[in-house]
Amino acid sequence: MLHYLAKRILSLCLSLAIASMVIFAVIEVAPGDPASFMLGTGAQEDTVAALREELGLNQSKLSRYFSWVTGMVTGDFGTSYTYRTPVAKMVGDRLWVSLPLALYALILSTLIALPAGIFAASRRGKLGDMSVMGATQVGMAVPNFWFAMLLVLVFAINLRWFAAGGFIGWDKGLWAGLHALTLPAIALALPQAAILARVMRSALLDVLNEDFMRSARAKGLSQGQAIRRHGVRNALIPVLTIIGLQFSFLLAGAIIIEQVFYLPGLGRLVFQAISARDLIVVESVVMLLVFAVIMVNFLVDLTYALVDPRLRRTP
Amino acid sequence: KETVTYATSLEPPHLDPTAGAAQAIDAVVHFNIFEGLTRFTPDGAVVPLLAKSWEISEDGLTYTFTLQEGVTFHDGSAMDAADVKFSLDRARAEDSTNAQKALFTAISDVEVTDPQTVVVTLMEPNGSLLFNLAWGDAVIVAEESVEMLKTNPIGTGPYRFNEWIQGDRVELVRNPTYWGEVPPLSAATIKFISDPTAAFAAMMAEDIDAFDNFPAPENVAQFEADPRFQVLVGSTEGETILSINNAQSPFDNPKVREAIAHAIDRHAIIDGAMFGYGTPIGTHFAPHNPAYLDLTGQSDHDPDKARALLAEANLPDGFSTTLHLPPPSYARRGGEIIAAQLAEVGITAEIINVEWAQWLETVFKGKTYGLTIVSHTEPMDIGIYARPGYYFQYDNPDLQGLMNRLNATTDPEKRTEMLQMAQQTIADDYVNGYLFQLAKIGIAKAGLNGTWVNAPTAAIEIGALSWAD
Amino acid sequence: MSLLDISGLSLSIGALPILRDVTLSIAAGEILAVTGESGSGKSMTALAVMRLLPQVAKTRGAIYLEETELCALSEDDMCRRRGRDIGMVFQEPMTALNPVMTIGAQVMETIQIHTDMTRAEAEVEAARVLTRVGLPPDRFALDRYPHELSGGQRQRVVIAMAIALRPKLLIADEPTTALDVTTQAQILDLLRDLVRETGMGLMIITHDLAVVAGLADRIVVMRNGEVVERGPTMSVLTHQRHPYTRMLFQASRHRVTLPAARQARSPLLEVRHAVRDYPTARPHLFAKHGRFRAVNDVSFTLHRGERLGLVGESGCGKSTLTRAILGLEGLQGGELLLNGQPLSQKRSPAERQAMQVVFQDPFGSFNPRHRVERLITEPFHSAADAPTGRNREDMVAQVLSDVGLRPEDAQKYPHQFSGGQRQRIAIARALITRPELILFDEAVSALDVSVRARILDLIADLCRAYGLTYLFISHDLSVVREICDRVLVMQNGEIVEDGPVAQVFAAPQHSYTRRLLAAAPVLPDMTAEDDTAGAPA
Amino acid sequence: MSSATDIPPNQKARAMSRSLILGGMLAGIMLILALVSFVWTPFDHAVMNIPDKMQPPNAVHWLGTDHFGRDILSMVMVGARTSLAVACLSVGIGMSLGVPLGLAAAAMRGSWLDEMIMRGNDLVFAFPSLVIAILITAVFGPSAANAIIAIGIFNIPVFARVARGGSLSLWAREFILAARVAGKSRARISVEHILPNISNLLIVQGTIQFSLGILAEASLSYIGLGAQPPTPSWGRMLAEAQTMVSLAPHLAIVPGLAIILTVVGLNLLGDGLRDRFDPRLLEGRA
Ligand SMILES: Nc1ncnc2c1ncn2[C@@H]1O[C@H](COP(=O)(O)OP(=O)(O)OP(=O)(O)O)[C@@H](O)[C@H]1O
Ligand SMILES: Nc1ncnc2c1ncn2[C@@H]1O[C@H](COP(=O)(O)OP(=O)(O)OP(=O)(O)O)[C@@H](O)[C@H]1O
Ligand SMILES: [Mg+2]
Ligand SMILES: [Mg+2]
Repeated sequence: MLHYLAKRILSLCLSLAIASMVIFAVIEVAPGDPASFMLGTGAQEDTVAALREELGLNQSKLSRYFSWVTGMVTGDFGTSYTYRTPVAKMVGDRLWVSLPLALYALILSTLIALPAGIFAASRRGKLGDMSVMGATQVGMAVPNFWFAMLLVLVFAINLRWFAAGGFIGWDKGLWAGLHALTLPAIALALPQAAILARVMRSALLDVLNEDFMRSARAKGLSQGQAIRRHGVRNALIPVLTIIGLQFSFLLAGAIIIEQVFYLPGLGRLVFQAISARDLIVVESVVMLLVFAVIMVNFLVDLTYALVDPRLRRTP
Repeated sequence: KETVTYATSLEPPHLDPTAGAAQAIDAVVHFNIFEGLTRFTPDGAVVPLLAKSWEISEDGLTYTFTLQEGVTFHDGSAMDAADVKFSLDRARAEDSTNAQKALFTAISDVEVTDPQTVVVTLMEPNGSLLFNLAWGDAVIVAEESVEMLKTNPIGTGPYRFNEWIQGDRVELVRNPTYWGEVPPLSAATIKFISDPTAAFAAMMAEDIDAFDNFPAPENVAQFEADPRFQVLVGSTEGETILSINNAQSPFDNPKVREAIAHAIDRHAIIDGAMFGYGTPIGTHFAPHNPAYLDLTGQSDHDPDKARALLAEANLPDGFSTTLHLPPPSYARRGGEIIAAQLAEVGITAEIINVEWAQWLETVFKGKTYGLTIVSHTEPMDIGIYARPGYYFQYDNPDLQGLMNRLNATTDPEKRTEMLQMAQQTIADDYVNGYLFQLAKIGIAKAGLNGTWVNAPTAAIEIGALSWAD
Repeated sequence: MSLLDISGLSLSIGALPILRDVTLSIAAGEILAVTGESGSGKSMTALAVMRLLPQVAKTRGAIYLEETELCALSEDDMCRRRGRDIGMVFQEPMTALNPVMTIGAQVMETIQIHTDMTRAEAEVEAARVLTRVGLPPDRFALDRYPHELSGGQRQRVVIAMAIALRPKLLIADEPTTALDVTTQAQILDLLRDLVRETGMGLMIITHDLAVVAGLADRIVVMRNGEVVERGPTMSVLTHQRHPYTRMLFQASRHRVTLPAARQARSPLLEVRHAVRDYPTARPHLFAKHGRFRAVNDVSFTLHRGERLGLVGESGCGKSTLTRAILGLEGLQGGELLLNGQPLSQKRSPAERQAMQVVFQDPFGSFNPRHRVERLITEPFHSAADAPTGRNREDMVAQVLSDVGLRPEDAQKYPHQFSGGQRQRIAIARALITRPELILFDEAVSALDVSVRARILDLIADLCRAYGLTYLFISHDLSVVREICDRVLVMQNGEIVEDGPVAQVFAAPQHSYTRRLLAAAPVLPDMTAEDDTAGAPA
Repeated sequence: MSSATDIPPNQKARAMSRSLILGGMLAGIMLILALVSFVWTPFDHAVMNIPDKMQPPNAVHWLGTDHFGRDILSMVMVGARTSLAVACLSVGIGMSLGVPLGLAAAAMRGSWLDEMIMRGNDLVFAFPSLVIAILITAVFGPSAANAIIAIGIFNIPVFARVARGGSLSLWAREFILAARVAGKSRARISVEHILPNISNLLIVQGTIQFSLGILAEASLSYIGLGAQPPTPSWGRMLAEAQTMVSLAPHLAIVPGLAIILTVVGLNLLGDGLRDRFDPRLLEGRA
């Protein structure tokens, strides 16, 4: 196990190093100068030059790369060009929206998807299966921003159960915070739930064909009991993999939903930073997201061992 | 109700109006947190603010400002003449990062005679100094707090900075020790919603009380029909134009530019892109300004004439060019319509959608473009036509001379005459395609009084707001 | 009144009839063997008793367990009977257990579903049952997972699950097919003892007549979903009234007449001190890989014209050795010589053509997308003098008729053939280059007895026609005995015995060989007219 | 092998052909619309008629007009072209680069090449795809071509993984051993034996990526980074309709339905193909 961990961590560091180079390279070729963006159309050449100097944009690319990377390693993510606040603080603030939103959406999608998948699998080929599968087909096909738009129209504008967007902050209480994140979480969760339900169903169906399910039936378990006691846990590995992937997607991929609901999350931060050419923010946040994805996948790998004793063996 | 939630499209990058592009920062802080020596009224006039009064010398070179008494900054320190000198000197310094440094180039010296009096000396007479000092870039700041202004703005205004949730909102609270009349509302939240759909939803769901300049004109009819809301349509200082790269072939031929002017149907653009909101203009000047000349007839929609002009310019089959479009919907939608209209007379304009940063880089700085659409929102900015290096690359020594004389002129009537001459010149030269004056579409809940109808500057003046009950 | 009574059971899936009017019965304490070729409906009969048939299956007829008509029970009632009154053991011990549950929990589950024992009581009971099947908790803790046990041990757990509540009837569907001979013998002993102890009825399904002979009280022979013969074991074995039964017996006891070896005594293939290691996981990060020695210092010589057999139980390294000889994997030590010339890892086209192989799986040995012609000419790939055009067609036609197929078959796809025909195609592919040496890796293990007999005959015929030299690898002793002159016995990667077939089978020297021979079930000689056959004393 | 939960093959065949037919029909209709648009559309999709803007569906404009008075049916037809082309080409990029990589990794299983390819895959997977797609299109300018590249890049590891996974099990099969005994090189075996046998997997994955590509294009276009005007695309039509939903719902419903139906169609097609190509059926025995 220790050996496995060490090896994983080594390859993890290597991945991060390569990722940092790729990100830096892509961002460096982006046309657009943060200094002139900040000063707008009225600015004079010398003012822009002064600002470039102040931002350290005149140093060589290589030295900027190294100071960025060494900064990241020591936890100093640099200072945003446009906001002039430490990137770490900005990210910290945004994380308090994005992380709960991702978790909320993930929990919602899991709560919907797993029972739906199990239900469909145990009614394979029957009406119940077909309706669940039909619903998932539509769920996967609906563009999430379109769905979000619909949610706002119905629940915010017409029924006025929820705010149309924005985030009031956790200091107003847990309930108020969750309430504000409900519509975005639903919009995010729906397509994910559809995918997850399908994965759950097909994983279960694969398991249902296994001999040990027949053994379980031969012991006297009913079909439902057999699925619950023997099927679900064995089907969990592909499901866990997808949940891991989804979590990283939800963390980073919520840009559009954050846009629709004007939530101050990480995704929108990157999006704004890209259009403002706030390079350091883009670099650091993308790097962080990559780090998060790699870590989540790592954790998912570790949880496999909890689910499947065959992977628990120490060499 | 004692508070208000006001929304605006753009989030400021930071909160120091003296060190960054004006618009978004001004919207939040100008008149609320920071104040200048003079200020704009909602109808665009310039009136005293921190300067109680002033005297102008005969030759127009010396301005003596007398300051208000008892003014303190939010940190408790007193505002006096030394702060004024510091602020103006800082803005015009060599290493200044003030986005509108040009406003201060006329100043040769700032002197403190006593704590309540400042004398500003000019290099040459400048008729627009008082106007320039009303800009957000000219607000008075204190030396002690200047380092922190970007994140913790400290000014003299009726509201104090409370909190900034980046990406979402800025919160302001009433300044109990304000030197002037204490405003009615105790606190305000300024929210940033750039997405037009989100803006509509937020307004409809009554998450916000007012929207500064609503980004989706197509929704205005719905607000108008709804008794919960009031719609206040006014004008901004934004001349929306189809900028032409005058130095690039074939646009260096005035006939080609004239042809473009006749190919454009302003009404279709205002209708199609702005859903009717916007005033057609025929030159680079705001229609609400008394000096405005209506020259739209000079460039009316006439495709046949446009084709004839192209033929005269030896381009009977038209030509191809690029059309760079920045993000706002007036540009993106208007651009699509213009491309279609140009296609009708044989000009192929390839649409290139760009982010602002890219627009600044390639169009504004790099000048590698054919056509672009942009709204010039600085007030009274016809002077840009006298800058041959400006991105239109229009170089006309006559106009440059005229503008120099204008700057030295203080007599209002003479100024009007000269401004009209300038308007006529650029319209005759068809420097750019003049489309419309950008409307300001304010939406507010019924009962909210004091919102600005027009926008002589980008400020949202919270102090003027109150609720009817 | 017997324990289980099936009368007039018919079963169809869709329009397809699977079982036709099956009638059979089992008394308490009796062992009934159901036998027949693959696909004859043995498993379906068993599943019908368990009422675990595919949902689309339609049944007619009656199944009585003592007084109860099982077909009339509700699903809930049936659930209460399964595991308590009827237990079932399946073929694959590797997959019949839930991999994520401990063996203790799986045995306890049977107990807890049907009784109201507490956890602790159930645990004691599970431990008792596991001890009974030979897995005492002091050596096989209840919290072990299935993957920590060997195949035979897993099959014991499956049996423990099935007998935990002393069911009246135990159904075992091919319980030993996946196991090697020694393990098979142990499991069969266990089942026999259980029947004797508890007086339950046992229905054992198997296609192996030798297993039947040693175990069952009565036999039922099935074919195409029908019972074609039934009766006490001895009587069925001796009389073989139905032609199908007779055919089955003859196939099982088929004698191949192998032509005398044309011993040239010139070495064709020499294996000298061959060693093959597989790397295993590193014990810790900075340690070297561990290694697993699959082939350990193996040496032997194969002479031209000789037919050499290689036997040993699963996992002893037979296939590994084959792959090394074929040059598919390198050796870590030792060397290989062909005609006295060392064979390098990178084989020349001539060396490749000199050696061909026939694999076990008739379904997996062919690219399903290629026609037979293309498949069997593949060994010409690297040949410089590969025949073309007419010549090639003739050659394909010739080799197809050699293996008993028609020349027209060259244009068909593999899925258009039966398992036995496919194995013929595989042999054709191995023959086409006229190799000096053919390797058969379990070439007949996947085939039915009757098909197997015909393939063995084919090999003998080919020996007669072409004087083949081959290495025949199998875990089935009886096959090696028929088709080889000399045999090598392999255990844990080492050759433990080497000698002429007759000598090794008659007087095994090594204890492992003796164990193998003792465990292999044999079909007793029942028919008067055949006097050569018979078990060694 | 028979088990209590198996559906007999013929029943399964019927169930799958239903999704195959429905999916094929939906996807086919969209394809036909796209192809027909090359020769005929009811109106010129680019011609604006601002006085006639936002008309609901009527006898002249069957699906109504948009905010510039353009005919929506014509735009949807031409938009189908864009959406399908973007999705198709990005799948093409993913396949043409990913499949050789996956085949090579499987052929050299356990070697440094395999390790490198797989680590490279993980790395690409670790990048937040939407963010990077936005970055790419923002950097190189928004256009359909850049959207194709951005979406295509993230298809590469998907196909590499599928190709490698499918190949690995084949490499253990005896017919591959037989080919190796005949002396064929790994590259040749990959092309001759492996590729045809994983083509089913690739086709199934291809339809799935195709439908994901359509959604990705819609998302990119929604934030203005997909196809540029005047080229219509479903995503951009949706984006432009955003603020007008409550005024003229058909502006959002029509392109939204076009996306949903196409994606549902492709997914059904993928499901149907997957069942049809079920490896268990393919191997010849259940
Ligand atoms: N789920 C199923 N659907 C349709 N036909 C099936 C199914 N399962 C089995 N069959 C068919 O039923 C027949 C009998 O199968 P069964 O499994 O009982 O044979 P068997 O005698 O046990 O063979 P084997 O020795 O190979 O296990 C076969 O022809 C088989 O193809
Ligand atoms: N690629 C491999 N890596 C590690 N170990 C292996 C590998 N291939 C085989 N082995 C191990 O080598 C040993 C011999 O395997 P081999 O396949 O030669 O057995 P076999 O005698 O052919 O058995 P069977 O009769 O089941 O085919 C086994 O213990 C197996 O687990
Ligand atoms: Mg069977
Ligand atoms: Mg083997």
